[in-house]
Amino acid sequence: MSAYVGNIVDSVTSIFDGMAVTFSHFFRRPYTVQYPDRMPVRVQDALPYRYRGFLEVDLEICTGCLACERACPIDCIAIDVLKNKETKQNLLVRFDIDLAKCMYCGLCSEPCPTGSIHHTREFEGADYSLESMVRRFVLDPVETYKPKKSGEDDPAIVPILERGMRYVNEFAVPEAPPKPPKKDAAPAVKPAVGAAAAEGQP
Amino acid sequence: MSLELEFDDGREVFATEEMTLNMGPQHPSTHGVLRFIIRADGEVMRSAKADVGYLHRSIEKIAEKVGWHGFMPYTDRVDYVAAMTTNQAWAIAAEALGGVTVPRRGEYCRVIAAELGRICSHLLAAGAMGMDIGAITPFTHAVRERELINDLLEELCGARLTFNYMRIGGVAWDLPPGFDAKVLRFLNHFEPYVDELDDLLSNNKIYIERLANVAVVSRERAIAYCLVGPNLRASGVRYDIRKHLPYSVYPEFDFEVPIGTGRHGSVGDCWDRYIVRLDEMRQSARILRQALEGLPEGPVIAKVPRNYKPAAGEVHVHVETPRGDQSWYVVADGTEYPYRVHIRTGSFAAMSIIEELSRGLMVADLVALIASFDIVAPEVDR
Amino acid sequence: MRAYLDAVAAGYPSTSPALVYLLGMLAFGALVVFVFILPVAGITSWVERRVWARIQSRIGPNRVGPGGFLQWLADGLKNLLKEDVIPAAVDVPMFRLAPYVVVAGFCAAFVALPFAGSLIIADLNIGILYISAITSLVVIGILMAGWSSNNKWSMLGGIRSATQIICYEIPVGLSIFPAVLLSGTLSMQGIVAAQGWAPTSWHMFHSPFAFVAFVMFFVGALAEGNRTPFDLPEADSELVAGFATEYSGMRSLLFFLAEWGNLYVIGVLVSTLFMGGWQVPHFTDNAVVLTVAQFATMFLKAYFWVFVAMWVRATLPRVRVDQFMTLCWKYMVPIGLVNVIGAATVMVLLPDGSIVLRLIMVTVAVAILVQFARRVLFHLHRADYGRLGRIGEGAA
Amino acid sequence: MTAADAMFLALAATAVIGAAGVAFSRHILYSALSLMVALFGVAGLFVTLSADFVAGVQVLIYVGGVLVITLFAVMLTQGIQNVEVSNRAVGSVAAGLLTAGLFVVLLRAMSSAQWVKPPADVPTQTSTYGIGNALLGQYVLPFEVASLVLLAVLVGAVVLTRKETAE
Amino acid sequence: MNTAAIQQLLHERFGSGVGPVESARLSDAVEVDPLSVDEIALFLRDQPDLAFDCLNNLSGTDRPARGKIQVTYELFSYVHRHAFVLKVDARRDRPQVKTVENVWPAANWLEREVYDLLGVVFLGHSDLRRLLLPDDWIGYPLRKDYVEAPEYHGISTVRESILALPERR
Amino acid sequence: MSMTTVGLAHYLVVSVVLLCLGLYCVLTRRNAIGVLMGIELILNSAGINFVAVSRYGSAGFDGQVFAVFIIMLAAAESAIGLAVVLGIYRRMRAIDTSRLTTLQG
Amino acid sequence: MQFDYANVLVFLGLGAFLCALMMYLGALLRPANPERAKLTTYECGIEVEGSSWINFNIRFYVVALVFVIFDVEVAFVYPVVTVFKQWVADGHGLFALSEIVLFIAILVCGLVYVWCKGDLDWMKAVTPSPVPAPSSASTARGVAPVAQGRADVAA
Amino acid sequence: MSLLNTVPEMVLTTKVDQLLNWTRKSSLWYMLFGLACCAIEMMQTGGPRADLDRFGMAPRATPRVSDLMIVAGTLTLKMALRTKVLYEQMPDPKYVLSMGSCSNCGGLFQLAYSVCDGVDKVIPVDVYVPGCPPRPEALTEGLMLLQKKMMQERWLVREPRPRAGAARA
Ligand code: SF4
Ligand code: SF4
Ligand code: SF4
Repeated sequence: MSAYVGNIVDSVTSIFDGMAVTFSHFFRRPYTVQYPDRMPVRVQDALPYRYRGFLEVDLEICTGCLACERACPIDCIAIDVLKNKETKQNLLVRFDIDLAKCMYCGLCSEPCPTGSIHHTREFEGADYSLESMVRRFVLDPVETYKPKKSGEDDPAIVPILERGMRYVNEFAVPEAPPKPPKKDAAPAVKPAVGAAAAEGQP
Repeated sequence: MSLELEFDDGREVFATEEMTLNMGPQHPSTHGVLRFIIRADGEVMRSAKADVGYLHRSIEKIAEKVGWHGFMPYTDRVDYVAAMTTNQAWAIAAEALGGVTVPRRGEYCRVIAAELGRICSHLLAAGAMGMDIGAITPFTHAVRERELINDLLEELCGARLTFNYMRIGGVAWDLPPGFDAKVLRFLNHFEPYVDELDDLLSNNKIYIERLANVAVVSRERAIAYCLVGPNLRASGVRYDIRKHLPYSVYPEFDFEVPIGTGRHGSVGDCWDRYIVRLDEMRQSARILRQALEGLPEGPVIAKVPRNYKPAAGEVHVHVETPRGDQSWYVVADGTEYPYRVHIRTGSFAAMSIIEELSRGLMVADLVALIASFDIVAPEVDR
Repeated sequence: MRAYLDAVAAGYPSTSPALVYLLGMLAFGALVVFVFILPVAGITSWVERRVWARIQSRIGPNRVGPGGFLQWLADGLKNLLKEDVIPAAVDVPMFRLAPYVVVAGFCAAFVALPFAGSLIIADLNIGILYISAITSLVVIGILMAGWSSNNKWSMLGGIRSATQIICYEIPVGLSIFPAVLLSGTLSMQGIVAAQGWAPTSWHMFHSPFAFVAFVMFFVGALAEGNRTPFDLPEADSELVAGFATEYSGMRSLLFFLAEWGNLYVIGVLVSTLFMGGWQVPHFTDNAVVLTVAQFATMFLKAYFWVFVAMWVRATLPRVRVDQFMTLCWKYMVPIGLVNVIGAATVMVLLPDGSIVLRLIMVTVAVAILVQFARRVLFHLHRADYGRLGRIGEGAA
Repeated sequence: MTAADAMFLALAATAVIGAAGVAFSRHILYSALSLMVALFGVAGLFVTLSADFVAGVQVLIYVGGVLVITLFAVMLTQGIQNVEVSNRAVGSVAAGLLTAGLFVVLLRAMSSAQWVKPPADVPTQTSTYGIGNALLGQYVLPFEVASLVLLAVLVGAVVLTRKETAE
Repeated sequence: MNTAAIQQLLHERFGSGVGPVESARLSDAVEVDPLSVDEIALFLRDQPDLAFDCLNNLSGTDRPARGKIQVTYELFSYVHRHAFVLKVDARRDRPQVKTVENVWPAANWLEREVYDLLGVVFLGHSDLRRLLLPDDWIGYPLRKDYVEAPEYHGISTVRESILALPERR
Repeated sequence: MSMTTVGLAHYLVVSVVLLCLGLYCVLTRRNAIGVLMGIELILNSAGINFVAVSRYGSAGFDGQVFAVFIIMLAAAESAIGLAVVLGIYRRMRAIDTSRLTTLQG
Repeated sequence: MQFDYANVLVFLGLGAFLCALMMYLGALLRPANPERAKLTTYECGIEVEGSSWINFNIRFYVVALVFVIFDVEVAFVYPVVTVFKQWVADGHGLFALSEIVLFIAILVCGLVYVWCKGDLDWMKAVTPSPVPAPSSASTARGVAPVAQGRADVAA
Repeated sequence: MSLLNTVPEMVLTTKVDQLLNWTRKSSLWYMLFGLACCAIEMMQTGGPRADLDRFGMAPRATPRVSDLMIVAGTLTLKMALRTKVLYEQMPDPKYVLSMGSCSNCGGLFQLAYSVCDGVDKVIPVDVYVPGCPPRPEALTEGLMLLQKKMMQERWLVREPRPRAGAARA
């Protein structure tokens, strides 16, 4: 008999508490991000720097070393490099990436010496056909980039290379860590973070 | 198919006819593509035979084709719910064969990532458990918490699910600036959430009634069927690879290994399996706090040639994934490609016991049973 | 309504009154069915999705029309456009007929629902008995649907559903008795009239037995309406979509229509039997205003229970098939029987009722509510989600 | 013809058509569903006889109870759904003749009995009260006995069904 | 107990059916006769000081160079918390190994998997069917010389890379 | 029988029709469940009789009470009947009344 | 009164009409491509084996039987509780009460009987102990491991 | 009986068409058809963060009431045949959205022997969403694209172009 009553009491109290939990959600903010249109910022802009979205190639700084093509485990990068007989320059005649097949693993951008091939924070690429998902970066053959010993000075390329190197620097380097993580960097970007963390202590 | 006994004179004795039901491969509660061929007498099952392989993606064979580095993203797909630990297992195996030592900071990064992944996975398991029992809200709440972890991991490695974070020799990216503060903030939020989940779901009488005493796995059966991880611990075996066969830097952390106690029924029932996971989330949070505190400085990855060619040898690696001891058997023959990779996963073992456990359960219990084992289809099929 | 039609008939002495009645009834009925039942059922589906979403930290349908309000219309029209698949293996006549039976059975329940003092289609003498009787049509319809689909999930779902509905008819019937005892009539208007607008004069606060009956009625009604925690027939995670698995497009929507509409019926019944129905203080002599107020009161009370049902659905897990049997036969039926006797005994002991008892009951109810509010605050305090950043907020 | 007559005719037709469906359907489930129609017709007839409570009970018990268990029983004993109408014991022709004979005899007896009386006043009070008072007053013994009968039936039916499960 | 000691024990008990300790780098194993592996397994499980109550892993490796398919058993004892690796070599053209399903139920599926992917027949197995691949699959994919069939039930298994398609932009 | 106002006779005719159809059903059905349904029809016709006669005879409620009792009996009868049917069925796997006789003893 | 009930008919009709209207409107607008494959029975993507028109578990039936009896009881009690208030007012409350109690008490005996005999349990095994009841010979073999599992728990 | 594609082009009918298309796009019920990793993202898309319910998209358990099949994950050959069955059991008008590299073209599992390289080998696909897995927003974007496609379809208006359902066959 006591088990009988106990069951009833248990049910009632536990359901009561569960209902209180769910009811409290009426007073909490929904967590939804209203994606396409009702957002304070574009999703792309809110994504972290390391986000592995669609691949992009800055042909200006691609050395044509094929490291990325070799690194890709599933061959979804196709690069054709021709040697220009006259100028002794390498010509990039084809740089295609199959975004439909790519697994966004980032293995290709890791060995890239200049950060030419890199993941963007772009992810919107739905389409009605697969063919349109091949990104063909080389429209007209371009010369490959040759790193200069003295450092880059072409003002058109400097910012691109800087971006590329910043990307490369994100990857962990075995011998010397790129830079010790700046503890104070976070509040600079997001002032809310530190304060909220302090507040968040129960 | 009917089960009919016959009288001597050929007349048949009444028996309710047996119904053969197919649950899956497309079924809301089979957690991916599993199929159960249920022979049921009304609501009570005579047996539920599992038919797996609907997600057999030949990952083991691919390993022989893509090389040591290139296989890393595939390990993400072995157990996509907690890719970090599988990453880690592969990294450990390859490192062992190639004699690479991971820098301490790298190990810490791995632990942080892996424990976040473990919480992520257990959240899904607990939520899915609720959903299969019919409570959808805990599931969405769990998904919400997962999103927070996904955000963290995304910041760490750029992907939400298929992390490909670890590399042979360490990890690919150091912790981003301010990451530890964010993790702490998350933990401060998360630990009360687990308590809330208790109030919402675990202590609910209906929920307990649905799970307690259902599909009890005894200690001996669990071991004989090679159940691992939370499923094994729920049966009362205190065994956790992180503690008892330690790898990485786990010995430096202080944490407990929760086991099933049979609080509402017998040891090893569905409810125990559920609550063990909840407790493990708390322990993971504990490890995370310690790891963030003791995070050493230094590089996160060792120097490993791009053309990685470990010498011939074979290795058995055990890693505690959220679904338990994942046992890797890796054979190297001195080339750039692994010679053989075999993964015995937690879900695989759990899946094989279901047929035996299902006898005499009800159809609804089967759903609870699958959920309580936290079976992830590709882990079974690879 | 009868009175109104009488008046109309008197206005047209040349036509046969029967014709007037018939046309009047058809007009009223069509009005109720198409202007009330359909939208209410539809809107209920929208509200349910919104409520549900809110509980789950989501937003829910908010794009289709203002605030997503037209979602139900879109769903309905969309399903008109869906192909009507009648699988080859089904028993065609029965497969087609089943939704008719279910919807007809559910619509018929509206005949006896008191919306306001003068708004009732027909105040049947056996009102509440009629409603419990006519809903058995739904059982038959569900059995037909489940069987005729020739699908194992449908079959299991149909039989589970039927078993469940019929079983819970017993505790529901038993928990109706205290209300009937107190009112001394089966007529719905009679039951409402036996209560007052003030909570102290509601049946649910008459005695502890009445209160238990009230709780039981609600639980039992949820079970009869196949609502969580008793939604076994449609248990997605087990039975795919239960008896409606093979139904596509409009046909399946008709079942859902009945389900959502039924929710409202449950709400009205709970309010009528235990919460004073449409009773409002007699604040004006204007009959129209009074009727509107009564209607609004009733609607809100009923909708409150609809809301509670949604809320329960978002909270609780589902019971298992043997557990709902246990719950029904081992808990609710015995308690219901005791309850009937208890309520009758209280009536014999206190023939005129006791205001003290009623006040105590009200106080207890208030105490429960206060405790509930405290728990809600506790949960809110424990997990403060407002502090967590979301994507797009403050990110670089 | 008054509205009441029309109503009566409609309901009577419903009842008779339903009953005919029960008798002549080839499929036992269709018989059961026809039975539902017939039961509703009869319930309607009860209403026209001012016996609304009886009508309610008719629907509640017959449709909600008896018919459901009948359907259950039919579904429980599938595989014999299609029963030929021919019966080795009594062929349909013989049965038809027999029943037709009975029908004629009964009609004759009825019309010769001359017992049709003018209708009494329609009771103003709902029949529920009348039946309730009767059950507590005049028929209190049958009322209690009914409960005993139900008890017996409950035990008996359950025992009869249970044997199988024990096997 | 380490591998050598266990090998000693086994050798004492089963004699020639048990090979010497076979040391690959990082892992020691004992090779035994494929047709008596079940008895050895039973012994390993029931001997109190061994008590290998758990078959942790069972995998097959195709070694065409040696004409063998090697089946590897990794055992673990929850009682003593020690592990042991057992290996059997089956002939590649007619791979047959005794089942250990009766010793460790976990072997049921693991053996089915090996059968499915490598074609090793486990004698005495209660339900030796394909596990992962469809029943009508041809060939054993984890063998080194496996070639993919061009189509399965009318679904071709090769896909042109769209990178190779002519320019369409 | 005039068609102008509905009287007792009309009800009795309906009742007789139902009775005959029920009887026909009982006689011809080989399926025991069908037979039970026939019996239910017969009981229903009896119910109509009771109510009609009491309605047109006296103003009391005796007929209605009887009708309620009949409904109760019908329910009881079908409960027992169906249980028996199931009992037979489990012996023979077919509810065929014509085979009942052959299996006596 | 009959007018009131005519409304019931009207509503039943309107309900059916509602369905018919919906289906008709749909028929105007919806496509119809019944293909053979589309009309196969859904079973989670697997080709169906056998018809589902087979016998289901008798458990449901037992429950339905119990239900019918109680349904009748409820029907009987309805008129009695309706007049109860009147009887109380007339001062015969105690008598009426005792009648009701007696009536219910007799039926409670039935309930107690089926309860004790376990007819209300779905499976006698699930709730208290995990051993499934062998409902036919074929499961007897299957029971063993689970039973063994339970023994282990006890040990 | 059907008015489909019977009415000559008029302003009114075009408007009605738009209305009908609007209802269809606003109530896109998708079948729960998670295959692999992408299924998790699909789930999260239905979850609190992305909340597909906002657009009236709700998951359904059975194909009979679904408008859309989101093929989320790796389609193995074993599953491909089932997928076809399920697709065929959906009532018209029906759509298929291929989510993720695997179902687009096999993706990283083109190397595998047991994977069907692309769901379009078995069923017609309306929209492809790249990603591995596509993040919830990407899936949402794909669904928006599908909605765009739905808005362009004709119902009442007679037009030479066959309807989408037929065209895809
Ligand atoms: S991200 Fe990975 S799959 Fe994609 S191109 Fe780069 S290496 Fe290849
Ligand atoms: S993108 Fe980078 S890795 Fe690839 S070819 Fe150019 S420079 Fe080399
Ligand atoms: S596309 Fe990528 S994430 Fe999606 S199922 Fe395939 S491997 Fe998994």
